Amino acid sequence: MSNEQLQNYIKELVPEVVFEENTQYLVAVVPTEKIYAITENLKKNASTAFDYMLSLTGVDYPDSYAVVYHLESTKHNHLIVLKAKMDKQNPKIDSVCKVWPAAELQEREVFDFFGVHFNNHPDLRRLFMDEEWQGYPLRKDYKDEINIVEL
Amino acid sequence: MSDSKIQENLQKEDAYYVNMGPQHPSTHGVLRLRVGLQGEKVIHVEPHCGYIHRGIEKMCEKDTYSQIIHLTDRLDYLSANTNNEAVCLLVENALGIEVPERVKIIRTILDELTRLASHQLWWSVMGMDLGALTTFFYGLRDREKILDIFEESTGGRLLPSFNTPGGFMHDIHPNFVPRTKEFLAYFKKKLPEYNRLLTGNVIFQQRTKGIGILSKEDAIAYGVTGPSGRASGFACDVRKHHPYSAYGMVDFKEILYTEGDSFYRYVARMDEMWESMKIIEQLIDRIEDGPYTAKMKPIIKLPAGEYYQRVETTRGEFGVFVISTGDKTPYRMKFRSPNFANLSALDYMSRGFKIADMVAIMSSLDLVIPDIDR
Amino acid sequence: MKEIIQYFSDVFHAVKSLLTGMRVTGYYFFHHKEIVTQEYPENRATLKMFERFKGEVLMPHTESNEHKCTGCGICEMNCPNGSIEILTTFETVDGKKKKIIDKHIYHLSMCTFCGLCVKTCPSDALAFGNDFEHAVFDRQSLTKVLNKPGSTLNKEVKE
Amino acid sequence: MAIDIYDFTGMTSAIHESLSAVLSPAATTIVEMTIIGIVFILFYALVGLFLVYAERKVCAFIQCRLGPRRVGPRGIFQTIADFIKLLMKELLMTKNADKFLFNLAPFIVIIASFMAIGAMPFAKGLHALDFDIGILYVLAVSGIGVIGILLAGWSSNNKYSLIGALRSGAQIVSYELSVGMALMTIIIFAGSMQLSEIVASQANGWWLFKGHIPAIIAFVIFMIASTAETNRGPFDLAEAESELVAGFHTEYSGIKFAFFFLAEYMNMFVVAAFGATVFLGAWMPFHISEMIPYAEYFNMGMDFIPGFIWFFGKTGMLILLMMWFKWTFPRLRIDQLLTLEWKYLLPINLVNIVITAFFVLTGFHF
Amino acid sequence: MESEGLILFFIIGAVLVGAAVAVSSFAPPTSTNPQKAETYECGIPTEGTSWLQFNVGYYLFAILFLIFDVETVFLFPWAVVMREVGMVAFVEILIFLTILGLGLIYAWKKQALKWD
Repeated sequence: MSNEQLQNYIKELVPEVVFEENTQYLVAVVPTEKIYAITENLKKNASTAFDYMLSLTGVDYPDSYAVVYHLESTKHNHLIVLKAKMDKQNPKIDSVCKVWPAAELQEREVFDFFGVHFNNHPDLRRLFMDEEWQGYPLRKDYKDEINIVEL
Repeated sequence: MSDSKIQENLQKEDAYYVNMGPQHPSTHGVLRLRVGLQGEKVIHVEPHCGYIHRGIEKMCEKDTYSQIIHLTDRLDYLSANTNNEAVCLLVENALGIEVPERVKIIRTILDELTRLASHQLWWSVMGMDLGALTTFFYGLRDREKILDIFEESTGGRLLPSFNTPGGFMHDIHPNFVPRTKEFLAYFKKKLPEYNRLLTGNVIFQQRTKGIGILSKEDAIAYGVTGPSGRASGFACDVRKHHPYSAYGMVDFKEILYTEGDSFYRYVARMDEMWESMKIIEQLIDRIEDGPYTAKMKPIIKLPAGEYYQRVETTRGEFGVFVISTGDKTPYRMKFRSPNFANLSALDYMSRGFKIADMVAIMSSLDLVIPDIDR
Repeated sequence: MKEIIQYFSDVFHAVKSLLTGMRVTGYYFFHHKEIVTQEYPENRATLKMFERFKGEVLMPHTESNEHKCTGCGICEMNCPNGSIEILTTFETVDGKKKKIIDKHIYHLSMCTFCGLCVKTCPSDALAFGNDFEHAVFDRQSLTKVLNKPGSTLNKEVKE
Repeated sequence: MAIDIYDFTGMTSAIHESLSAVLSPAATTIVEMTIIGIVFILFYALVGLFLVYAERKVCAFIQCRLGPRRVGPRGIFQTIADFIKLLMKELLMTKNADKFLFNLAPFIVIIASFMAIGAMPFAKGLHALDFDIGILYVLAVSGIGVIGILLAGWSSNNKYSLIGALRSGAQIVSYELSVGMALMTIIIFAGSMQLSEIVASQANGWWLFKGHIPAIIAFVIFMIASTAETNRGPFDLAEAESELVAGFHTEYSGIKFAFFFLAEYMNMFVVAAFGATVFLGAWMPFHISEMIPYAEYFNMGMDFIPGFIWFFGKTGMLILLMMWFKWTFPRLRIDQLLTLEWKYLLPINLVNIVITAFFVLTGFHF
Repeated sequence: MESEGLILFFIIGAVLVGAAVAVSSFAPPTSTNPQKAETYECGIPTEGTSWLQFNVGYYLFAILFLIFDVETVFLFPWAVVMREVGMVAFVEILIFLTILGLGLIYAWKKQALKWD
């Protein structure tokens, strides 16, 4: 599918979706509460078949936290970027582990660094930091006087 | 709960847990695996990462793009040059800079040399993990020659930090071409020896064939890329499907197998070494005189936006994701590391096999721990 | 019957593959010319590093104890780890106050040999040295002052 | 026939007679025992030190390295330096270990190898323990060593050690059979289990050559099985360092570790010496058939070489072979190890015994 | 010099180890640290007991070994006298080994030799 066809397909699937302009790949900002349904559909549907998740990234935007999914189809060779934004007070999103098992560790990483809570995740614990670690290091407002040395 | 789930939980209760790592000879670094065993049988593997987590992504947020290069060296230290290149390509693409063809060719040659060196080390260590200690020395002996090439041209053996946005730090050494040719001639004689010593060995084959089978669907779902993914039939070679640098100019084969067991992950890497040599041979005579870098501003500022650059490192697809606000430092930088995705499949692959097989599976995945922890 | 033939051919191939491997190792056992290791501390006299080897950052001085560092601070700014600190003083030449280098402090313990300081130096005052034997008992002694005491700025360097 | 120009029988009996001339029989025995004890301790230490050095050199040459070179000329004193270092290391014990068994294990391992070494015929007349069931004795005593390994693994209270110990148990239990059966072919040929008689029966040719194909098969099986019995690579599953860190001796430190290490080498010596005795005629020189012209001169030349040199030469060759195995092959997995024994070595061995018996019956051997 | 020799070798073995351990228990410098007495499990405190129940796979082989080892004991005396007794011994052992071999084949077919 070309980017336009993809755009139309997703627009049909979820009317609320917003597409960013002038981007490298097709970027769709999707409603957070529907992320599981959308991803599942995108994977199962034979005409999209996004079976390969390149990366799952957490981002701390000035106004919101976001999870960015880079998806590729090995069958059709098209690539799409999904973006789900959450408010800063209580970041919560559905886990996509059931769609791509690769997401399990990556979601743990995002939880570890951004404090984004993934619903239905089988084992949501800190991955890199200690279990007792306070705070979420990759947030922009994270302060650590001991370990982060400002040059 | 489904029946299989109950069964699994019962097994977990029955199991006893052994920690492999952080200080263990076969984890090649400081990865901790909590292995649930029943007798010798592995029923559950739980990776615990973070023992060498250095917060590189956080550090990148306050470094300029030229400074980030030296951090990417330290992700997957065995494909340092390729990691450097990923950031450089991202910056060049974002700024719309066309680098000279000479730079592209040299980058590709260095990439393939890195790949060869890394595969040699992997071969050495794979043999060692299976108990054949001699392979370790043979592999390192040959790798030394590549490191010499790197040292002579870039000044660094393992971590060259040679690429910069636009080109290179400085020009390659005049000895680069003859030395590389000499190495190729040498290694073509040594690679069959590897096969005689290890590949054909009946014990080795028994230890790896049919062990840790990963189907194509699972490989894609877990995002297992690189030779490990291609041994399962997952056509994921970025060099082939999204050519960068000079890969569009050369003819090479994407190694694909469908068996997906430890042995074919091994064979895929061995075949890749031949392909790498083929690529270098095609390019080595095409290095012409010319500038070693494109014209760059002293301070690089990426236009605001989000960029993603993928390259093929030795272990799979390496991705750099940058969100720029137009500043000289990135707003957010994320590295999609191949080892992290490969590690996630380890539990699935090693269930039901023996503890010795788990070691074989792990070394056939060729994990580099700093790349996982970042 | 077929199974029995298979059984013995398995044994035969197994033994053959083992002997092939033993031939490789046996070859090296008898050919001592193939030995590649060096006896490191003893071969110091003959050990030669490649000229570009990044062992440490140096500031080359001429015979008349002149260096090229103007104290501009570009290397300090470019260093990703803060391994370089530049302390400047003022010197009065011809009645004009002029900024010159006082101490070019280099923390070898923090250096990652990325080469940015050498590359970006506008007056080529820095270079890489080949020395790699940096082991010391005291971490403090890895902090070095690169400009030698009493050294002056080379006249040829433009401000 | 071997000419007895290097017969030690005279020497030993002379010592015995001169001692009993001045001492009472009981005192004579005690003095003799002391002499034998001191000689064997020295011999044991010397062989141990040499083997460790040899292994390091052999593996270095195989791996394109130089090996130890610093201590003494060509590093020959390296193992002595290592021994002193290990002696000066603190002995550690984990707090959960079974203290008595933990300390007992190195004793058992060393004593087992010591008792086996006593039965080796080093040269004519140099044979400390010559039982009429010599082969059975060596088999039995070398089997005791595994108890030490099992105890060491179990008493450490460490999971790696336990897995290693149990692996070693399964391994020895299996390979003991093959060693015994491989030796049985030679017992059938020689018609005796006394080591001195087996050696004597090889005066005009070693069983490896005299015994035809069955003896060669038995020899190959013996080498494989005994390598496995000594826990050496490629059968070093009990201490598989890539899986179990150090297996059964993970928790041992200092001199206690050194004894496990030493026992492995001494067991290797025992096995090689045993193989040399049974298959290659111990101190019997190499003779060629009288049919070949000038054979008698060649044979006389061979006789001129002292018996103990023959013995140590043969043993050394077998040890080299075992080292060569170790530094070439990857390690087997536990189930493959047992498959090799039960599906390959054991059936082949059973058939081989029948063939041997048939050969002996028909006189179809030299 | 038969049974007393056995005792002798037993004693010298014990003396060698005992002496070395004795020297090593007072000669080296010591330092006390509770960490040193921890069980080694790659730097992580071990979970649960290490004296645990183990897979039955090992025991099956131990039983098989027992069977075959007893047979070997029968074979050794036969092997010694084989040459003297002649044909009778050969036929007898043929029958004996056939039964033994059938037992092995039975175990093989029953997957008893397959490790799980």
